[in-house]
Amino acid sequence: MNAETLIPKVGVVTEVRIDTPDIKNFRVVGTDGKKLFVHKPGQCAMISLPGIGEGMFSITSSPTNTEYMEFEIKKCGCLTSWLHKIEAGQEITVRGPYGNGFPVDDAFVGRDLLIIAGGVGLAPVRSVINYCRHFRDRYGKIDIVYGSRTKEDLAFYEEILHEWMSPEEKDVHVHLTIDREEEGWNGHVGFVPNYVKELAFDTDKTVIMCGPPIMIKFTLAGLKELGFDEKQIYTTMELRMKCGVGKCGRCNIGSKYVCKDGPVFRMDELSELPDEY
Amino acid sequence: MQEAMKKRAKELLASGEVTRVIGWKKNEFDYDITPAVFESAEEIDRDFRYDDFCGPNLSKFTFKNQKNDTKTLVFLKPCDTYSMTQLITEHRVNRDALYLIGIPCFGKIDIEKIRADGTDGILSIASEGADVTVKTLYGDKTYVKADVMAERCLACKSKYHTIYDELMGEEGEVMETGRFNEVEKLEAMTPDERFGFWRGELSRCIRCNACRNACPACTCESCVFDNPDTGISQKAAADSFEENMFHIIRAFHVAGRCTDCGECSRVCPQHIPLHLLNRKFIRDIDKLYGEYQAGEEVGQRSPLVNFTTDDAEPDIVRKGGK
Amino acid sequence: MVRISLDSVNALFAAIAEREALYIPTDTAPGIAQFKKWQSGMEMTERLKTSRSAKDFFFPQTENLVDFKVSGKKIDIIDPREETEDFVIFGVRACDAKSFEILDRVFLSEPVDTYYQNRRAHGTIVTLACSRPSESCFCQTFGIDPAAPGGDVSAWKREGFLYLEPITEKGRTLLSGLSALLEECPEDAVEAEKESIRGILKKLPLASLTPDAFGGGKTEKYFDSEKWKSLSEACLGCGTCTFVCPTCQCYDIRDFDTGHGVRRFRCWDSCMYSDFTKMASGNPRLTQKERFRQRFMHKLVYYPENNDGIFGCVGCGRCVEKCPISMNIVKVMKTLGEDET
Amino acid sequence: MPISEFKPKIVAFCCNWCSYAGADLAGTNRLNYPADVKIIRVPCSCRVNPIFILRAFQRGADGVILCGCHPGDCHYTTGNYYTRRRMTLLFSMLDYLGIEKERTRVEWVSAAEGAKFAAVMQDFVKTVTELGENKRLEDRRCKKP
Amino acid sequence: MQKIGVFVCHCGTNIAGTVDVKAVAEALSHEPGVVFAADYPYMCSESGQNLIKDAIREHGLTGVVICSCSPRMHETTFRKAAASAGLNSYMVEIANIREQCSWIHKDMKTATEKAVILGRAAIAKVALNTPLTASETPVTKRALVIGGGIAGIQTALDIADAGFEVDIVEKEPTIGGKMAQIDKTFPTLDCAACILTPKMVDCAQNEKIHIYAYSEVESVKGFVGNFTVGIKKKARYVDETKCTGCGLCTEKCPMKKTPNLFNLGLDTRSAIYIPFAQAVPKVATIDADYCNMLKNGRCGVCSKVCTAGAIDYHQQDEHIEEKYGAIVVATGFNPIKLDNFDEYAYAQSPDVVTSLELERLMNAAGPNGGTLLRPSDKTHPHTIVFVQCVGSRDTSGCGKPYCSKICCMYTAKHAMLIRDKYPDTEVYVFYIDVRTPGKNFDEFYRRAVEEYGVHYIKGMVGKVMPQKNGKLLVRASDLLAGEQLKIEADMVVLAAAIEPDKTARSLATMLTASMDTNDFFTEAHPKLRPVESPTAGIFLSGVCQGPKDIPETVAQASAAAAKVIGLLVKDKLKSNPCIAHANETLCNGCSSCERVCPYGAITYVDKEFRMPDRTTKIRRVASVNAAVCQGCGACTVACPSGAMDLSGFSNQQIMAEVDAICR
Repeated sequence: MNAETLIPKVGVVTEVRIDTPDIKNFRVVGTDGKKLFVHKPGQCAMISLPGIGEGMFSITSSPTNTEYMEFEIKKCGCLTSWLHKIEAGQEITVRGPYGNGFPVDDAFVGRDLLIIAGGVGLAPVRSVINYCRHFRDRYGKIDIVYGSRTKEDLAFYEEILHEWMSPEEKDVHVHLTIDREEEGWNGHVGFVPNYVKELAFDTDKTVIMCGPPIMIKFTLAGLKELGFDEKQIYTTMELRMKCGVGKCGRCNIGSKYVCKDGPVFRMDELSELPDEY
Repeated sequence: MQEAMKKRAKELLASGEVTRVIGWKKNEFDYDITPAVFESAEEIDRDFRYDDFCGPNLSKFTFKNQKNDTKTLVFLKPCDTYSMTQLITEHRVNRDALYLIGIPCFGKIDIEKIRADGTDGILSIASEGADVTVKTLYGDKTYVKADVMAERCLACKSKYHTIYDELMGEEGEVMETGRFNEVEKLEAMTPDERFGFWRGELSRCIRCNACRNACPACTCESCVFDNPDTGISQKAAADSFEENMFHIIRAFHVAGRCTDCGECSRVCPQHIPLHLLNRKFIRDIDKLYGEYQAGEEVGQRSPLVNFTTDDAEPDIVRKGGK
Repeated sequence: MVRISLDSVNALFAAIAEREALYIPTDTAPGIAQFKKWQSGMEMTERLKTSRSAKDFFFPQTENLVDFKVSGKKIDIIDPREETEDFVIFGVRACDAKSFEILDRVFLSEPVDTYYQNRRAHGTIVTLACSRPSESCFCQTFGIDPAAPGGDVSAWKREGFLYLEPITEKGRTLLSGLSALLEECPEDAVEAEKESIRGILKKLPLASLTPDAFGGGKTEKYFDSEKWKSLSEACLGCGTCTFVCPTCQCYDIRDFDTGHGVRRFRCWDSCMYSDFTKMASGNPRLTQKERFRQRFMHKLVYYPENNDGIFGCVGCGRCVEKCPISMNIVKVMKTLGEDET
Repeated sequence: MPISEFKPKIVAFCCNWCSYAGADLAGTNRLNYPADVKIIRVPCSCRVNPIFILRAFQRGADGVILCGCHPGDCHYTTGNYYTRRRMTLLFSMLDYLGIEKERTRVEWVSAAEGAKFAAVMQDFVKTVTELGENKRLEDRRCKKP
Repeated sequence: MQKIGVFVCHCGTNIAGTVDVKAVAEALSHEPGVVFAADYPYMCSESGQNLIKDAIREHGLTGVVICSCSPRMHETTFRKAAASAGLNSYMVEIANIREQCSWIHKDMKTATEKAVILGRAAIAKVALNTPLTASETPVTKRALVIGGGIAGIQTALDIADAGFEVDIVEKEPTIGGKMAQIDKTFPTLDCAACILTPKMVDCAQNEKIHIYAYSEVESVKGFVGNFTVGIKKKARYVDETKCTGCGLCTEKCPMKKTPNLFNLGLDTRSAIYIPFAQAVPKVATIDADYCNMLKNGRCGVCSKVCTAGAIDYHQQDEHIEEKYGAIVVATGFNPIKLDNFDEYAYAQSPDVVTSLELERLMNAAGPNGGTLLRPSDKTHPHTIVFVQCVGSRDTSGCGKPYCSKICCMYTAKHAMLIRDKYPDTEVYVFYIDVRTPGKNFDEFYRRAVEEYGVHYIKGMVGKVMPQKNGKLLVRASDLLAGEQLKIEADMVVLAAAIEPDKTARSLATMLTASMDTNDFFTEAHPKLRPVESPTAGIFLSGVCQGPKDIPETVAQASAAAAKVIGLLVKDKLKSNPCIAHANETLCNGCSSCERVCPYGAITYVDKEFRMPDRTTKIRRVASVNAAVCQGCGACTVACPSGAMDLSGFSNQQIMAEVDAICR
């Protein structure tokens, strides 16, 4: 942990990749060309452009990537609009990592994993996916259900196609879906929650979910119908984080602070909290 | 008066003429008054209060608690009626959804004045006629009401109600109570003295926004000081400049619209005489563009969205002609 | 225990000020006392409370965190902090002294806030017992004893003397440097004063207020209470209560472009403000009711839940006195607690 | 800083139709006025928000002058009448707060009054130079380190 | 990130002579967002523009800053250049480093520093510019000409010739204006009526032209291409459609003592009248101030004699509303009132006349049938003194500061005509200067002096004193001879200054067209756009813009017509996109903006909003009519919540400029 938690480090954006019409992927290293810090899958970092402001983003690259960190950022506000305008070589400031991260080294070990994501919600779980693929033997079967509005809105599409769905992958099953029929799409069409139900997974799995609130809500209901228990399901609430250090007073849901106690929560922990998220 | 008001409110509720009543209720201590919505006779019987401590201007409270689909009874003191009229002029409240009852006001007591006198540990306080009796843990005290009345009441501009559907008690009149004396005193000072005075006052500001949030003229959907897109949003006065900026611009934004109800000064936890900023604008407007009282009648045109071709030139300030 | 005649208290101040910065509460406007840096001739206020709490000393309303120099695509980061000087705060009341412990648990927990930590390390707190508590006081509700106000040094005023008792090592160091001015006195010299204070405490109008209905684990009980609506109805959404509160510690981090660099500063924020939790993704506390609830749930439930049952309120009564519409934690406790009895 | 060395920062808001053209005419006629004056073009003097004026002072301006069409000659008919009221009141308020009233000014300069423009600017710069640095409405954060 | 290109123009040595342009380009190249900076001798030249276009394409510029002359000079040029390279033309900002820098500063260091700051401000602004697109509005293919003098007539004829409908509004009962009152014209001495009346008839007969005589413009709403004009047709008490102009009524009317305004009150006419024989429309009008029937209800002679039954004593003013795409102002002039010039005894003696009165006195249709007689005793004058510059070039405040331009020439004309017709009459002309810069003008003047023996005396007339013998004693000084003169004259003719018609001021307000201090309409540019008003769609014709003679007036009238035609041939107009817009989520609906809007461009609509607590609320919010808004920005300051902002001059942009300048 950085000794001065509120003073960031300078990071250099080495590559900006347009991923979808409103999502860009940023590669970041320190000024010395090395990774800024070590993190766990699901942890976040505070990125800022001085004068524009700070924003919390999950680190989408896996800790096993030793060269750089990646952030997958959707354009939705002032800071993200500015970030979308930057080019390679631009310096930004980064502080972190923040949050607990997914329990990839304990609770997930030895388990079959069902990873469900919608839209840019793939960003935090991609870290988990690539971590698990890297240490493939530690985990059981991996199912990934991922959906977006359209084909071009699917984040990391190339990576999914050429790496996750590569025939060499051991027991990794990717289930893609888009909201509406479109030309050039032969895959599944429909919303993620329905697709999950259709796929009728067996319940002996640990579920990792991330996506828009409405998707979480209906998928959760679907999973319960399938017989899943809330204790099997993890999600991340990183959007609620503000200062990152659990002191600014915003991120609490009831008595839990997303910055410190989260952003990764198990569904049963979350459902004990008051309905304020 | 309190009993008559309760009775009338209950009648109107019972008749179905109104479904809500906006008035005041007592809180922890005798002097603690909170604006409240009453929806039943029981609530009125239990909590409704009207006395010399009912300072809060119900116009802003009405604005915040508007309901369009039902009729609300609002009790308005004379100065509250000016604010209400101004709100109606600016289309900020729906007149049709309101039943307004004008009530008399005999001046409100400023508890801070009693506290400033060193009186603490107040157990009870009662205002009867010209006497204010305070019982405290450390002995009892009696004040002449005029000594502990709020400044805005000592300099009351009017006991007249500019708008109402019904009036309780006698109608009063517009008064001349020298409310600009303090402004004139400041004007008579040297610029250095004035600068010193205002630095001293404004440097106490903690930017709690109570003045703005209590102000019946400050009803913006989003204040420029909260909106990051304006480029001047401030959350704290990080520099003395920002103290000046906030108060000057706030006064400017309410200039010609401020009815001089005095809520800003009443609510300021740091006792900054903010009304002296607003009154300066009122004074200047009166002198330069003719007497104007905001909230006097519905549909008035504020002097800042008006002009005459022979208005004074701005250099009147530089030349000290005013 | 040592003492000094109240007539000589200025000499004591002068002696402290010679070594380090000294802050005392003094009258700055009618009815307004504030902590100010002591200068010769400055008198201590007779008022019980300063209008702002003493939290500024450790958690100032605005604080420069970091400066950036931006040129082209390059960013330089500059830590703007200079050496913090030692300082003494004199005349802190028991409630405010207790508030520092509450803030400590936030700012000194991991990750430690070094800005706060620095100031805390350099500050020595001299408390002053409350001879004349106010009707708005309810520190005893939270187990605070204004007769034994704590801090690094505790002080009492009685019959023309100021009595001082060091509590901590810091306190002892402070007093030892002042021994020339102070005379030793028996340890029980202020017992009568303590008794008198405790006697008054019993008579305070809020003496019977208890926090028993609250504490950790009560979220479910109160969160969805119907009463929040009417309690919050008159709330103006201003920040008065939070800014005068000694324990409110929420902050915002903002950037200010000075024209020749960017200054990132931290400033107090208020959970009562409508934009407090506004984010690009939406606002989870949309109405004043939710924001109002957050403030009181935080002090009465969430904070104790995360901090060994300690409440996030010290009963200083400032919000009781300052709220423009007289809505406050006392009313909230009484209203919500009604069901308990 | 000794007065002789002090170069004030002056922001001049000029209405596009009159004063800005007046400034152009001053240029065309090679009428000199101090380089301390920097002009910001606005469509009409009524576009100038008091916030802009305070902002200029915050950022280190020592004087702010607003130039518009002569009353009655506004390109938009009435804009400068509102300017006149707004600025009179604002300047009066600044004076009330003890801020030097000589630091702010409104002048009406037509497109034909190049000479007046130059004269006004010379006079304003002289006045502000005599007053010295703006201290009362500065933002210390914006001071050059 | 923005990619801004900076282009610093040398303007030959105009800029480069005082500003180190290379240093400016260098300094600005380090500003945030700047990716390209260059200097060039003439940015406005073809190759300069190409430099800009190439840079836009090559570097993918998102904004362009040009440090050059005033934007009033070349903003359009550079905007077009940017647009042709695919950059939105509103992504261009100009730093005025010529008029506002190099031309006024001598010291290279100072000027260069200032140029850098001005450049910086422009960069800061352009970084916040947003692409703007002009909205399009249809054009009403009909023009209005206000004023039916020679200017209005010529403009109307030219517009009609191009095939567009055009209406003339004339406040007098007939068109013709001042030219109809003039006897002869200089320098050719043609008869004014002979050349004017055919044009008047053309107007009357042209299908495309409609004349609203005896009418006034009451209101003007709208904007270029879409004006709605309220016209008041004053009651003539004669049905225009029935009246044949036979004139019988004017003969029979008993009220013969009505002052004849066409002859400037030098004689009388009847209460029902046709101003002059060739009036267009040739329709009688009843002067309500003198008509017995209208005043007391007694008489009714005209009604009885009118065989067409055209007399209608109950006629009311008629109010008409018409739509126009363009408006031409041709309101003309009047000689000033001479109240301030007691020294010339104009009020005391009928034999002191103005030049226009002299025109009538000499006109065959005038009071004396064309014979020049003294008004007082109808005798032949033997000595006539002309006084020039009565109220012209007068800086004392009594008259006008400007030169009325036409007096020198018409006085030469008068002198010549008198000397020609009455060789026994001595003519003296007192002048300050004789100004004859027109074609054949000086030759004309020299003929007056040399061939006709007119006595031109450079000097001032001090006083004119009526004598008991009926003569006028003129005291004057001869500046060249340096002596005082006393002349006993029979008549004195004053060349009174001319001033814009009094109705012009209120019209200007309605049209939102600007005027100078003398009430002449201001042109959009004194050299380059002399017939357009700064207000789009308003054009200027004739003396309403400044003093001019007939040939100049006609030239300007045709020029204005050409401009109008150029406008009316367009089907759609692009409007200025730098206009106000309301952010509905911030708008309080308080009406402050509406109240300061000079164009009535703001209206309110009730709009449903989703509230934070997921309920909906209907709120009144402002909405700006993009076609009506002219972009003054008054509303942006009136708005307390900051909901109103102005495209192209947004709050953020102006503050960025302020910041950049103060940095």
